[in-house]
Amino acid sequence: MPDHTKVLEVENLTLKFGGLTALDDVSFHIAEGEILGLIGPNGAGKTTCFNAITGVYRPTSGSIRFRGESLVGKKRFQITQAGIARTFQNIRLFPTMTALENVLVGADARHSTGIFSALFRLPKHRREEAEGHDRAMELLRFMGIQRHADELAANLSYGDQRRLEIARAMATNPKLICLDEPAAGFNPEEKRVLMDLIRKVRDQGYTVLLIEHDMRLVMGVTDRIVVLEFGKLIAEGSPAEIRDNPAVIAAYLGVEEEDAS
Amino acid sequence: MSNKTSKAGGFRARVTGLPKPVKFLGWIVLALLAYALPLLEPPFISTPGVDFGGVLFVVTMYGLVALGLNIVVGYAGLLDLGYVGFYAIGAYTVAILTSFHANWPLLLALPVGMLATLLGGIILGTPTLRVRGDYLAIVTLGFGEIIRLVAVNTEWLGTSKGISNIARPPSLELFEIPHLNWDTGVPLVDFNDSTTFIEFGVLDQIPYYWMGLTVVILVLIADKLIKDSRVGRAWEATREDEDAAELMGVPTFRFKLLAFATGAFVGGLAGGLYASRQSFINPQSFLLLFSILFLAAVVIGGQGNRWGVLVGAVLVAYLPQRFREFDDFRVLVFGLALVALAILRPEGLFPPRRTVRAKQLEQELDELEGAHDGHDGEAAARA
Amino acid sequence: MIRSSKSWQAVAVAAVAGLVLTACGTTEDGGGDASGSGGGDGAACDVTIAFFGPETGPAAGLGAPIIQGAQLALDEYNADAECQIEMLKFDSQGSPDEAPALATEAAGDEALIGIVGPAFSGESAAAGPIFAEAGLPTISPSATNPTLADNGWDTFHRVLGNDATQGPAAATYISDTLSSKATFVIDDASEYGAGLAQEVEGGLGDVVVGTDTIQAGDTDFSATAQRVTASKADTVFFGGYYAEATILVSQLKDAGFDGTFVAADGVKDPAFLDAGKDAEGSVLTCPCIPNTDPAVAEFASAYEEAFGEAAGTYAAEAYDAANVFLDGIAEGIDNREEMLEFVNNYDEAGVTKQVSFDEKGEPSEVHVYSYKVEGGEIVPEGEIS
Amino acid sequence: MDFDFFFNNLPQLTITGLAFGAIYALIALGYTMVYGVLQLINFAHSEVFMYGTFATLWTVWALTGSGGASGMQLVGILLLALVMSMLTSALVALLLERVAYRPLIKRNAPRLIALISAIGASFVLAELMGLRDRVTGWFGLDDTLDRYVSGARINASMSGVVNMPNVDIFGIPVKTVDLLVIGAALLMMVVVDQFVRRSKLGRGIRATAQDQETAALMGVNPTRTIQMTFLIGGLMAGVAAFLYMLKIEVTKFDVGFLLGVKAFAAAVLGGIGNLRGALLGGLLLGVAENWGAALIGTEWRHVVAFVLLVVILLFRPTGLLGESLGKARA
Repeated sequence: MPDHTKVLEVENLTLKFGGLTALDDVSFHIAEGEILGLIGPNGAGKTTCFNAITGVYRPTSGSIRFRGESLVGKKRFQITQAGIARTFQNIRLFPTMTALENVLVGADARHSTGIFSALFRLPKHRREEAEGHDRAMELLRFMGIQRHADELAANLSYGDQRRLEIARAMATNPKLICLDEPAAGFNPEEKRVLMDLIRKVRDQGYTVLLIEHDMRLVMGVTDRIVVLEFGKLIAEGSPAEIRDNPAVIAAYLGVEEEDAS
Repeated sequence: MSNKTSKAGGFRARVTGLPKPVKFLGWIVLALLAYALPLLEPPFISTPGVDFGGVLFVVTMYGLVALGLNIVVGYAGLLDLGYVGFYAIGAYTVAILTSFHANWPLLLALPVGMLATLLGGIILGTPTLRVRGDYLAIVTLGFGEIIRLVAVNTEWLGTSKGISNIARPPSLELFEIPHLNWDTGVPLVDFNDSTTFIEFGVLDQIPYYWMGLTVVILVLIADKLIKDSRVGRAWEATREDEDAAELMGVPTFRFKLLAFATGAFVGGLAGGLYASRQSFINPQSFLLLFSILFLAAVVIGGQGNRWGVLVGAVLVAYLPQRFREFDDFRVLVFGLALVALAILRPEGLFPPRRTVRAKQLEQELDELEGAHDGHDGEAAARA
Repeated sequence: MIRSSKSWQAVAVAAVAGLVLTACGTTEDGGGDASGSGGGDGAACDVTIAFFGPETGPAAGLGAPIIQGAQLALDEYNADAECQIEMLKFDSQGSPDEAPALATEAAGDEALIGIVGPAFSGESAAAGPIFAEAGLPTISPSATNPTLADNGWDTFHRVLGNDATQGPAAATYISDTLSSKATFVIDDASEYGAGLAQEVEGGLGDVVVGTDTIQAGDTDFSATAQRVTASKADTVFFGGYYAEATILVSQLKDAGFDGTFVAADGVKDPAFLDAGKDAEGSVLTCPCIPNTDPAVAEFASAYEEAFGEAAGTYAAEAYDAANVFLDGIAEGIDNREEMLEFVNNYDEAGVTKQVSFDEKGEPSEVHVYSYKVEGGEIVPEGEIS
Repeated sequence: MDFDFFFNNLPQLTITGLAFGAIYALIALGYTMVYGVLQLINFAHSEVFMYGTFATLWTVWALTGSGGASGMQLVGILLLALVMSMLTSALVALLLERVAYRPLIKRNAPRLIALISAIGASFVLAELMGLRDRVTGWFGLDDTLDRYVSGARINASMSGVVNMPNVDIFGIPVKTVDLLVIGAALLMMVVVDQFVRRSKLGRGIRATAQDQETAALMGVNPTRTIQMTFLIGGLMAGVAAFLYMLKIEVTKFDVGFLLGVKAFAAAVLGGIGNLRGALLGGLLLGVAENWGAALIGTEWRHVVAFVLLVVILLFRPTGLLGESLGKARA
């Protein structure tokens, strides 16, 4: 069961692009060890919220604190090194690198080998290289794609690419891992497997923030859910509470129709 | 086409399958052959009408420059059209320190020249690497021109008159090595024509070539060591997807700057060595055209593949000298060759192995998809 | 283990091959004293001279008249010689980058005993040490950087006055003949142009009301022209080549400059007349004898007949330079040592001047003449003294 | 720093700067449009311009004869020269697209190799012009065409054909040719801008620039659109070439190189892919160069231009007016 230290606190987060308000005074938190679902219809601002957390966008106002430290104004790689990793809605692997190398890039976030260590093969380089390699292989095994370690990322199947993205994110050794629609394009069976996997990720001690479209998946796997609509937070609570929330139902009814079209 | 590649792959597999000591020995023999090349003066390969050793030296300089530029363009994916500027900084620092304003020995001036170039790379890179993609091309192009124009118009840098009497490397005259003579059709050892090992004189260019080749080999090894490490991975990741790399904890700006500075460093080294052999430099040696030739060497050979870019450098520096009989038509033929090559081998002559693999797979997929005859639009959109 | 023994075999094979190669024999030959003078009336045979300079590339325009001038001398020699002499071409594209490898090749060719060139000062500086080491005499028809003669290369000669001799003469002309009160000095940042402009500036002193530097290859000189008109100069001196001079003089006239445009031998080329009436009245100084002299007139018409165009810049100098070597060959000289001595002691009338060299390789006497553009022609005025 | 001279002559310096800047702008248009649609630096565009200058020159030479021309006859000759220049440049641009780019685009080649192809094509085009005496010699035409092909590697001039007087505007003497150049360039820019904005083909170009795949799905023929882009760029380079010859009167086989570099810089300065940016960038670059040359000496002119470019890119990383031919940014 999750204890109640807050890993991430988002307070009064507002983000404006020109005249458009993408996020309007959003506040929520993620507790250590939980799986938090972030849901909402298309254009509700879920990915924008993700981008604000990971430093892609700078908030117009409001604060984002990670383990008590403000993230606003930090560079993106610093946020990653601080312990937040993410995947992408549209897969963004390094296509001409092998699966193993992709994961190694993630593991490198924890390393500090520079040009001199590499050039003279100093002990630091050797140690980090071995360590990174072991960790990367372990993650590939965990994701069940170790067979493809030496294959180019571009050559992996769609599902394996999604899994590889998660492995790469985990390799940065984060406290909080943000998954942006990891099940997009999956069939029900694959989704079920993924659900188990996400739980396993949490069981390894990671905290998970999950953006997902598929209600069933979200309801099944999350501990708590935050619902956004038009950049505003409209509901927050356990899956059961959210399921019965009239505002959420109203928001989603419109969307289900749209999705069907 | 696919037959050929698989054959090449088979050959490669056989070579890589050899045990380590054999491979090592193979490399040694290859290196020895390379060192002996100007002594052997093999017909068809040696250059009539121009000194073979001198040409080979220039070839090694192009090789060095190509390796340096490959770090910037091939590994980190930064389009640099002003690389000659770094070459110039290295050459001018050495020229100033050994002849124009001071009397340092070359071996002291050369590292200073390389450091100056490194600094130049950082100073140029810090503001400009924030600018993306093709903007970088024009900014670096401008930088290269600025360096040259400053040299042309500054009294302290010798203006167009240039700087002469630049120090040569220290000699160590150990023994004489005779050349081969092919005049009669059979190779004969010619004791009248010999090279002193290792005298950096005026009339014999071969020791300079040996020096250049040695430096190329050292840089090759360093290149491999750096590429197969966190640094190389960070460069590649940045090239493939800068945003994703940044979000995976790669300080992309820092690594781009590192690539830029490392490339500059190697360029400065080449410039310094070049100035020393030349013993005279003026701004004419640093025209924009050279930046373009350097880039051509990298792209023709297959950017990202250190052996490929070496081959590119050899082609760009050697072919125009070998075929001097084309005279007036040399540039024209070179231009035609560039276009033809671009069309026939768009990935370069020797693309990195993984690009080949990715391409093959793509082709297979296309064949599987069959009927879908990808229209122009789609192709161009991805280009 | 089996593999490694194989690799040892490979080494052994290589070693044996090496031995075989060595055993093939050597090329100890009799040395160079065998050939001697085989041609009739004492002229040397089996020797060559060479042109060293831009045959192709961006500077080819300046190289062509030099090649043709030397070729004309050669053709005239060959017309009544028993042994035909050949002229090699070392195409440096005018670039100092190409010079060392070419010069080394030239140095290695024992039959080559004289070089017309190098054409530019930059390539001269890069190739000079190699020629000096090889004892291969050179006579440049066009390199004007004064410092070239100070390197102590005994093989270096040039057949035209350096900037230090041409500049003062141009200054004298501007102050004495034109009585200029206000002269504006422009140069093209080339070593030739900048060196010349510097000398002219020094010679004129206070009369200089302004200076500016353009870049060779540029075509828009509006700001420079504006400066000239604003300075109210009555004379403009331009140190540079005809390519820029043609455009510059037009833009000066368009901007309202109505004084005299003065330039030096780099502009004394038929192509300068392209500027049409804007070039009218321009004065060109040149250390070359006017074609009112019969020998010069003969050269001019022979050149035009051979190449279908009027002799361009430095064609006559190249003709003179080639003739020095050809005279030596006619006397039976077939090696570099004697040729060098011959060149050092040479003293004959050429078409540009009385050709002889001082101990540094500079022409011993330089007379500078002035020419004026009149009626679409470059007309000689007389010697500047 | 020569402030006295600079401030006393500011109006003239500005006008001459604008005139050369207008030529940059017209050439920049070709770079910017091709870049907008293909994300490709069309390195050989400078040669498209160079062929235009020769078309102008040869037309004028052929029609004026030895006596020169004047009045309406001269105007007619010049108009014909303009048309010839535009046609020639457009033809070269289309040829370039067909030979050097289309095969690459078809094969989905990496972008850098397209740049190499462009560089190669640029060498070939420039050298063909620089060796025209030899090339025509193969066909035995060099004597017949002597006037046009001799001196292939040196300047060719049409000096003295067109003499336009200076006019006084508020007491400042201004060259009419400069006014003509600026006026014509502005007019052409407006025409192209309106064409791209309003015509069906223009919409196709914009759509392709934004999203080639979608545009293709919507029935825009990408090959034709790309051709169209090269065509417009070529036509404008032809106009630029004609105006350049009116102003400078002299051309050479390698005249395109430096102008091309500057024009590309101008395109980037204004925001590459942006038509109005090309105009603004060109004019700004022309004026800045001239001012810089007047203030600190003509030898620093190109340095001023490149420093300005770097400084502006530092503060506005996508150029003054931002990139994108299709306005909206992804």
